[in-house]
Amino acid sequence: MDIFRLEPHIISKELPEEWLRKDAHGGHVFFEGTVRGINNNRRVLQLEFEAYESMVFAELMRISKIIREKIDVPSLLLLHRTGVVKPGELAVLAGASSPHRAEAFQACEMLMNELKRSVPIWKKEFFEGGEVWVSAHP
Amino acid sequence: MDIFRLEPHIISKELPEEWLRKDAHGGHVFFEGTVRGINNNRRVLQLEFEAYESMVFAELMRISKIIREKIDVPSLLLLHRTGVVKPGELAVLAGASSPHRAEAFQACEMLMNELKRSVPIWKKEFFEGGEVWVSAHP
Amino acid sequence: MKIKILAFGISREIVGNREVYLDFEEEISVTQLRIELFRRYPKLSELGELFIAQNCSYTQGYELVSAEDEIALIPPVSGG
Amino acid sequence: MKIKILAFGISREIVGNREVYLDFEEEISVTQLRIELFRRYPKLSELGELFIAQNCSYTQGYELVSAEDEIALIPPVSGG
Repeated sequence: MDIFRLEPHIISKELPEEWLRKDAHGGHVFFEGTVRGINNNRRVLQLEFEAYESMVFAELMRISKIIREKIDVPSLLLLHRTGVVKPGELAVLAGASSPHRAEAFQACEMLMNELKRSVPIWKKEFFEGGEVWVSAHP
Repeated sequence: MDIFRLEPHIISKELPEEWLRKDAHGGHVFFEGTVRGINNNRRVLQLEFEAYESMVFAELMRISKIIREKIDVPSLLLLHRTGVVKPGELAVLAGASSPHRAEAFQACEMLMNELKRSVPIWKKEFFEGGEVWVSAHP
Repeated sequence: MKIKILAFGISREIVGNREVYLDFEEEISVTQLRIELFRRYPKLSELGELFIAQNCSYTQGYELVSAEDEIALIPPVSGG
Repeated sequence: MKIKILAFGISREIVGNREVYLDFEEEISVTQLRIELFRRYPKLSELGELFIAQNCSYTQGYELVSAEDEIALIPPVSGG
């Protein structure tokens, strides 16, 4: 069972019981990405995330299929913030749950790598003295 | 900064702020090991963990040194239950925190692998109709 | 034929709106659409890359665009 | 020379106590200690493996044991 959500507000780490499926899977791997207060030696004031919602979900479905072609992983999780996110706040929570530890690690890392590669979410960084769309220019 | 603890009671996921160091590190990887309700097709009633405490900490120090020889990872975390743990409860929470995602994944997985290989903690499984020290016999 | 184009992130700022409409006399490919977009908004061509999505899928360029398609500009993504 | 030995997990159940004491006339190595333990508690030799720790470190076998050492029996670990 997969859970993919865009979250306009603070991400709660209270995960749905049915995702954890505690009875079945022994191992859960999570990646938590928080907003850094300093980036490239500049003080970060906030990030602003923008998402192309319908395509985010289409891409995540495609990615989940690719992961499952390679790895036997029963459950994937991706919660991603939209809107303004302050330093110290959670921007993304990814998870993979499996009876086998190695596969949970591999699936969670693959999910994060694919998220960064192709899922249509954009981040504008507001720092002291300016703002920039991250990675937009070469 | 590392945190290693043996926990005789329920493990809280409220991590110490100083470990998360939200301002400095963008990425945190966690492994959560929960007790399965079914193992080897048997209904598990409970696990009982026993630890050689002083050596647990000595081994974890040694492991943390080994990990840092290979990976640039600022913070490691290991919380492990002792005593009776019921199905669905958290038996172990491992974590690694780093500015770099790949290194956080690698360090957290290495910590779990080394824990399973050499840290003196033992688990007795109580199932319907019997009990067994896990992995004790060939 | 009127094509509706969604724009996100920096491409939204460059075109000045979440949605823009372009009119074409005849059927066009995604690549022809890209050429027209670059002509009208030269700053789009300065981006690290600019993918074009058609109905929530990345395109290669040869695909034909119809008035019913949801077309979107995808500048370099930076989620996570 | 009286050696105090801590026993954990299944080795604790086999020797019947968290701590056991063995007496030796002269200095011994870890391997000699192991031989004596297997003689007294044959079930220890049926374990998948049995490491012996000296002052919280795994031993190789050649180490000499003194009365001040903390010796411990480490059957196959199963944490996590």
